[in-house]
Amino acid sequence: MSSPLVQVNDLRKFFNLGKGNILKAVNEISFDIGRGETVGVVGESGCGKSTAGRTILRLYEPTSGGVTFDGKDIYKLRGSELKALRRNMQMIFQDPYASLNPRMTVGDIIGEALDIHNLAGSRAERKRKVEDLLDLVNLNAEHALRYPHEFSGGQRQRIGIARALAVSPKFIIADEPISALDVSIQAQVVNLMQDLQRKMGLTYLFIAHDLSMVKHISDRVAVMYLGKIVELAESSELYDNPRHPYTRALLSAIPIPDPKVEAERERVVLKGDLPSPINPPSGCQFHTRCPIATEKCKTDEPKLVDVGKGHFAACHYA
Amino acid sequence: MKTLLEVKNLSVSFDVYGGEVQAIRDISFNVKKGEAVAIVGESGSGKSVTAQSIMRLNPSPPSRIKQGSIKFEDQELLSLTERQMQTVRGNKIGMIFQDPMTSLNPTLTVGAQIMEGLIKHQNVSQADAKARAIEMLNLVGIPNPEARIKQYPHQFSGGMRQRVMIAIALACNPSLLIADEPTTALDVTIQAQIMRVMKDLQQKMGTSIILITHDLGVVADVCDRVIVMYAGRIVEQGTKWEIFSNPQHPYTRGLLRSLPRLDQRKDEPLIPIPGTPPDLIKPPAGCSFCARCDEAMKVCVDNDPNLHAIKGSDSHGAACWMLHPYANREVPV
Amino acid sequence: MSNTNQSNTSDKLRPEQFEKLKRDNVIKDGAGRKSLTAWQDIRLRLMSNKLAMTGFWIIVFIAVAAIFIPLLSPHDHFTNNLTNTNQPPNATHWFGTDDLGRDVMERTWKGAQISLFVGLVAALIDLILGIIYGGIMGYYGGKVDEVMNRFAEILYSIPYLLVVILLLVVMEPSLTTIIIAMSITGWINMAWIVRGQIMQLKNQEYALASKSLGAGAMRIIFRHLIPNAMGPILVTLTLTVPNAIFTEAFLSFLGLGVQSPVASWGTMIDDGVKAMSIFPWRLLFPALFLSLTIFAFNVFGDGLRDAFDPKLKK
Amino acid sequence: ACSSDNNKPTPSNNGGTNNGGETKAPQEFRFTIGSEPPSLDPALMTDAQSGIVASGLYEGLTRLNTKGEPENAIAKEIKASEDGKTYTITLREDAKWSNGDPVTAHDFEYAWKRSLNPETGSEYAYMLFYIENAEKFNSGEGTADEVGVKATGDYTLEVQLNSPAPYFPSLLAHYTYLPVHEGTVDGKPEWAAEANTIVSNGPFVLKQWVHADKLLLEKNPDYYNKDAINFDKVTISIVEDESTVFQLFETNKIDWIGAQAGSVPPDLTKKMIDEGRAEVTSVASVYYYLFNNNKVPFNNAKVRKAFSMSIDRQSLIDNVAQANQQPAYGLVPPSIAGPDGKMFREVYPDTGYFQENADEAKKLFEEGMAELGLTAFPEVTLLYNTSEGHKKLAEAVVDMWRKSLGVEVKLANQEWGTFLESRKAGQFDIARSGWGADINHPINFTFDLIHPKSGNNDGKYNNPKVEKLLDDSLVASSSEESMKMMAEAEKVAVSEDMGVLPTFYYTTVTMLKDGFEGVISDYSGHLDWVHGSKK
Amino acid sequence: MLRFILGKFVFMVFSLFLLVTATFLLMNAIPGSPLQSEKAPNETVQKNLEAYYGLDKPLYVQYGKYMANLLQGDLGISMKKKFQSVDKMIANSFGPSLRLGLSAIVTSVIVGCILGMIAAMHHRKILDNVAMIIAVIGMAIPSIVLAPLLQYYFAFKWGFFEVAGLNAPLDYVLPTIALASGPIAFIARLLRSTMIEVLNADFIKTAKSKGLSGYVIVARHALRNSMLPVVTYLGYLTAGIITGSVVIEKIFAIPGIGKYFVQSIIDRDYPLIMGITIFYAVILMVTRFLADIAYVLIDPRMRASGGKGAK
Ligand SMILES: Nc1ncnc2c1ncn2[C@@H]1O[C@H](COP(=O)(O)OP(=O)(O)OP(=O)(O)O)[C@@H](O)[C@H]1O
Ligand SMILES: Nc1ncnc2c1ncn2[C@@H]1O[C@H](COP(=O)(O)OP(=O)(O)OP(=O)(O)O)[C@@H](O)[C@H]1O
Ligand SMILES: [Mg+2]
Ligand SMILES: [Mg+2]
Repeated sequence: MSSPLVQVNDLRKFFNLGKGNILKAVNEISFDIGRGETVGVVGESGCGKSTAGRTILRLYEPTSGGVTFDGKDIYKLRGSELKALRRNMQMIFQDPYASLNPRMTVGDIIGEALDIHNLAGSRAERKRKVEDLLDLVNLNAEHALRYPHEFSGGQRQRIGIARALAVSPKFIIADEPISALDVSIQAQVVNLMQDLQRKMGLTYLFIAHDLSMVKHISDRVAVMYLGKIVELAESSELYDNPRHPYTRALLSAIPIPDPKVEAERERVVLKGDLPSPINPPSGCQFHTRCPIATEKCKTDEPKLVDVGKGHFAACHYA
Repeated sequence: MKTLLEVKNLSVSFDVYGGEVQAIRDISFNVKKGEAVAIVGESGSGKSVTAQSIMRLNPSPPSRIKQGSIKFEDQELLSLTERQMQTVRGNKIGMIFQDPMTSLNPTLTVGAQIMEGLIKHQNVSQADAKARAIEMLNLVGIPNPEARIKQYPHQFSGGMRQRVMIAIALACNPSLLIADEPTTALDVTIQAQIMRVMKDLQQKMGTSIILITHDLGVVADVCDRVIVMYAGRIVEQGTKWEIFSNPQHPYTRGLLRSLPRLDQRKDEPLIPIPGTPPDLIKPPAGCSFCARCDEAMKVCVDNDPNLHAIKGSDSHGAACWMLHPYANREVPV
Repeated sequence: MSNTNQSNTSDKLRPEQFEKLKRDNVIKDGAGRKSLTAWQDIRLRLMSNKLAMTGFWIIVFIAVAAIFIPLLSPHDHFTNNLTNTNQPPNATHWFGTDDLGRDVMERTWKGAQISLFVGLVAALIDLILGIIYGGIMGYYGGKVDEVMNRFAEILYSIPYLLVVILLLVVMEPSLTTIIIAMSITGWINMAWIVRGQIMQLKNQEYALASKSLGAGAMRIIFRHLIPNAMGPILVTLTLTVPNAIFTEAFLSFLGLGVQSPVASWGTMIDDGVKAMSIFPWRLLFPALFLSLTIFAFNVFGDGLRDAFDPKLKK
Repeated sequence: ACSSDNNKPTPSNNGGTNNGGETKAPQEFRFTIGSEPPSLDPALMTDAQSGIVASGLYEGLTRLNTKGEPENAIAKEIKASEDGKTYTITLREDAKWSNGDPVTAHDFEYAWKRSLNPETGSEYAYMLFYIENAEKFNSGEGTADEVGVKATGDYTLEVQLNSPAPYFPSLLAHYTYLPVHEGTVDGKPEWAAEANTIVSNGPFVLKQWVHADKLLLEKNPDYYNKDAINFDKVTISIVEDESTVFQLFETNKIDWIGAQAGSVPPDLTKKMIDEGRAEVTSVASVYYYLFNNNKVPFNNAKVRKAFSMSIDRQSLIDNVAQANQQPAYGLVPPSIAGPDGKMFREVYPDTGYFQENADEAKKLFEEGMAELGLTAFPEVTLLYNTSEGHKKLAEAVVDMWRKSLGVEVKLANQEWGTFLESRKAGQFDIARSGWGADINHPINFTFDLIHPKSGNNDGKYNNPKVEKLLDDSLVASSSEESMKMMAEAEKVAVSEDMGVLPTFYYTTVTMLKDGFEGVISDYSGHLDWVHGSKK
Repeated sequence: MLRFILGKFVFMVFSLFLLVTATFLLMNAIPGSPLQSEKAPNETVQKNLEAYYGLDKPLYVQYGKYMANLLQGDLGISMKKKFQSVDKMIANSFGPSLRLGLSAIVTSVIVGCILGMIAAMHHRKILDNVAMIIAVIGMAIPSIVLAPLLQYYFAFKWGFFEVAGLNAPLDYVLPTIALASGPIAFIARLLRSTMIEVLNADFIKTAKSKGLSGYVIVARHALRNSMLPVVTYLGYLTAGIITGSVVIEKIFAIPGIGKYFVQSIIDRDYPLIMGITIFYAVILMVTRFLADIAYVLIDPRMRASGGKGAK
């Protein structure tokens, strides 16, 4: 593999909530994404996956740290350079209901990207391109004239994908793109994303909480917990050999569509909720929910270390 | 087991400018006492409309019940007045919605929201209602419920809000709980907690459940029976064993096939069902899955199949022409 | 499972129908449905709203009358006829005459021209200024918002009359002056409405999506946020038109407005109210048409807002 | 009426009057004024509202009777010297302040000097400038001691005038000449702003003053001439809106309506007069238009005359003003007193000054235009201060000019403050104006309006002949001679030059509830209610 | 919360300062002076007066003096209403305006909310139209027409009420109606539109699924959540209404502060103009501050953010 397409170095994104409350949504994360690679990110709601994604895309300004894209520090770009970057990096959003402007027709939503970057010479070309994109995501050309509210959640998400694809980006951050989709469509979309990746050499950062799908699509998977990466490994390695207790809990929570398996399965159901990222627990942040936590975990913060074969984990007992 | 709910030939349409959306078309099913029935199906297949029709919560206009009957505890719900219907809602049938973030009123305390149904239906005093609310929060596994009932929804996490929703739905000890994708918006770890809570409570209280989901994994864990919907129709129903081990409808089979398995290799592509569900403004004359079906026959184009009973089972049925004697075929397993 | 609940029976079927379909590619869904463009859609919904359409036709009627009646009338709005003052409505003067013997009908419609013009232009200016200012405040938030909002707040708390009288000195009384006077603080309300809406909407993912596509602030504000804030904006706007018509009357009264012998509805009402008990027609006609206009603008605006809102789609 | 007032347990003042033991229902008089009196301090009063209230609260040396003639009040005797420049005034000794102190000559001396003191900030101090060295003191150049007023005893006051002023006894009735109570006033400029701090000496005392709302007056039991006073209670409410005032009258909430104190709504005036319910009284005020004498085209006398002659004043009065005003062909209103106990206008009628005549006007207009070398009439604007009444008149006048001269005069109105400033600065072509009298004398109208040095000659009319006549009139040997010169000046200014355009002499329209008597409008149109009574 | 209040307070003082300065300059830029009168005053007298009121001094000296007095809470003495202190004039006239204003606000909130609620609950049905027509008619008849009409018919002709004044509770009826008709319509429409949206929210479905009746749902669940825009509007409306309406006060002869304001400008009564402007601004700021607090009370989510999101 040549030099990584995206490098994330010690990235932090804190939200100042006022009155001295700092929400550490993303806290010192570092990883690379190689060209054509898919890196999956999993973790519970609120652990900072979306924030990380958005900061990497520079939809948010970072608190500290850096992200390079193709060797360029994206936080230093201005004006037209930034606009050019936008064509290279795209996002598919999490919420199919909030990510489409309810006042715009589907055609305009998808066509907007074409307008911004002047990718369509004429109205007819724009229309054709929009229709092609709709086709790409298995929607009908006539849908271009409809409004988002006329679509089911799944259909809406595909519109969002079409919008991201409109500028033919190199790198796409897919923020839980399929969690709102039907299983039958999920497979279509995932296959579609994989096809596109092959055809266009796309690089993905694939955020999800559906571990089975993440595993399927990703080359490597990062597990996040409270703004930090707790485990990062090749996907099969991670699934076969999870080292962090949180990863183990996540894996065991996946429902399996087979009554026989389900009936026999031993589950690790975690107690409690995700702690608040405003005042995260001391030491290992996971110790409040960890089935194997010890006194040490309450005070000492484990580092993300290589436990062999490029498998990183942040646990004293990994 | 006694039948608790019997839905017969129900059709519901929405009148929109473009025409009539035939959201559910002529569906029939029943739910027995203490049973957990799952309704699975694609987005837009009519699951929520079905659920809301039972509660008569579909906004009207634009919705319209075209035909059918919904019998609940031998009472015809469709002929009740709105006022009578209010005594059923929340009291005999509880409901949980998909998005815990928006389904609680942000301006009322959680306690007030649990108590109001109790006060309305069970004629209990404020104090008793409060005690019951605390008890319910305890049951759904919210620690420190005495303090929590005074808090507002925004002070709760998503999983906890969904527990609160469960507490609200079950507060009056209803005989039927309709959960419309209760875990879709939640994390896997929380999802597991919520499903466990629901299962426990169902067993403790003997409540029947209609669980709407598109996650077949959840179904496998929790339910007794599964109803598969497609484009406003029921295409297959049966026990979860029958559905998972012996799916008869090409759609059901497709669904199961399209799921990634943990043991699947990365270069091994998923097998999706091609296409998308039909537009319900103009549903196809024949089998609605026909357009996406690999095994479609000429008959499927113009003729809508009946629910055919599957040999050897009185609970399993599928609406597919392949089960017709003329089709005369081997069922691929 | 035995309940065969679907009506068509298999009796009429023939075995040869159970032959496998051959097809090359998958048929797409949704074919054939006629979709409407955004404007067609809004128009359709608007047109189905009877009240709104009543309002619309009243506005059309008044606009047409304001244009044509002064052209066609045999009277003019300024010639006095001191021997024919305060005549009740009659065959020559359908709306009667005023205290200088002038034709009230002619003056009413001449006044309509002025009032409508002022109302529309002022509303337009408020809309434009309000959207720009409020849009920027709401979108950028933080310090920008702080400073701009403070400025608006301070401007808003300077008594209007003071500003107006100052203007009166600086500028010649005329329609332009009126419109400027009204616009000085008129836009603030609109700006606040817009700001509030934008603040709510700017964190919506569709705005972020547009940003990630490289859209600039203006595009996000005007293509995404403002259209979604259209409901409250329209409601405010429908209020601005009648408000402007009244402010015009008030300003004319202060001497900043249209000059006699031209009258606007406001000045005619002001005049007519005093004679209400004995010459009611002098109040009745301008007040009636003014009220009708305001009524019409309001119901039409409401209808428009409903039509703009896809969520309320029938 | 005797004080049968049960609120006031002052037994010492009971009885001893001609209708002693008889008890009557307390008499109440209620009326409205359009705005709150700005001040009830005689030194600071400037307006009609204050004057109307003050006339009940204070008693000066003289009081004007119903005919506008001065009658002794606190003064027992007023003696003028031979040269008419020294007045010796003897005061009555039974007058008391409302706090019980006697009213003495010192109070008058103190009050006048106080008004003149520049530190008092009295706007009407100039009303006292007839007194020797008064202006000097007021301008800060002289001292109080030099001012020609001195209490030579507790009850004698000696006044030195600059020049003989035969109307001095009338002046003494003006509110600037009212006395104040030194102990109350000294060092307390705010003494007259509240009811409970006012010490007065008039027929009534101020019981209550609810600012912006109403004033409650009660009969003063200590008033020296209380028998002549019939009202026990007077309620003056502040109501601005004319229709409201009218409705209050019609619903029996007030007893009187009139100008300066709420007036009959203009559109109702004609009806009320026709029905005989309203009374019309002439008023010493004139309504006129100023020509800008320095500006084309009104620097031409013929054009000015043409404009004046093309106005049909009677039609204006009948159809627009509608209050039986009198057409004005001169400047001095008919209610102003003239020589020999006659009215000024009786002796010097204005009817011959000029004739309205549209044809003549047209001719003059063309001649004037030719003289000016104009072919087209320039753009001309008539400026008036914002008011419904002025607007109506202006519209009508402009229409008359349009019809008879074929000229289009634009209208412009300005809010009062701005209007005054424009007018004073000469920024107008034609401007509305009105002028009322401070004292009952033609000097008010001649000197002020047409003397080139007058600060009120905003049209800058300037004719040396007029100037000389007016200057001479001030030092004329006799009052008759003086008035003659004034009449002459007026005639020149109007008849020859048409320096200003008179339209009509004001009237006031009043309505009074049945049963009231002695409630009248004085020569200047102000309400005089003090001696009124109710049957 | 304390910091929030403190911050607001600092801003209030700052903007008051700007406002005072701006008003001072604007006021002095207007032609005419408090000493003007139709009769050209004698020159001597004119000079005395200018000296007396300090108007002969340069503007910055006047300004400095005014500010110095203001800091000591002294608004000065009216130049037209001689020796009435401005604070007292404001205090006295605020009473009637406040009472009438509050009555109008309460009326408009109650009636406006009821109409809006009815309309929203029956969206697109007959009652919606009826409620909206009532509301819009209220707005379509301007108060300069409505107030005299009410006065003429209800007080003068039929004698149900007094023509003028505010002496008995009944006297409030007509001016309140005249003052409230516009706000009623506005609130009704505002509430209707937000409530229609709120009624589509998920938590309303939850409430329905509990079996609550339509009215309970609206009253308990929808109303509060729809009130925020109304509260914002009230923040501004209140200041406007309780500081008096020129027209209504004039017609019903109410000794309120609204009348003073116009008169003070026409009179160029500098201290009074300043005093009323400051007063108005303070009231405006206070009502807006109260609206912010009301926000927090209505929407508990605001509590966490200390009212930050409140407009
Ligand atoms: N704009 C913001 N201002 C303040 N806090 C924010 C903001 N955006 C996100 N957060 C907080 O940052 C944390 C991380 O949020 P983020 O959306 O990145 O989580 P996530 O992992 O994407 O969760 P989900 O699975 O629900 O999408 C959360 O606690 C969230 O409340
Ligand atoms: N209010 C409505 N107006 C118009 N059409 C509606 C309305 N509600 C539902 N529909 C239509 O009815 C059909 C069935 O919708 P339903 O919500 O039951 O789907 P679902 O199975 O619950 O899907 P999902 O998994 O996305 O929740 C869809 O085609 C939808 O477009
Ligand atoms: Mg996220
Ligand atoms: Mg659904």
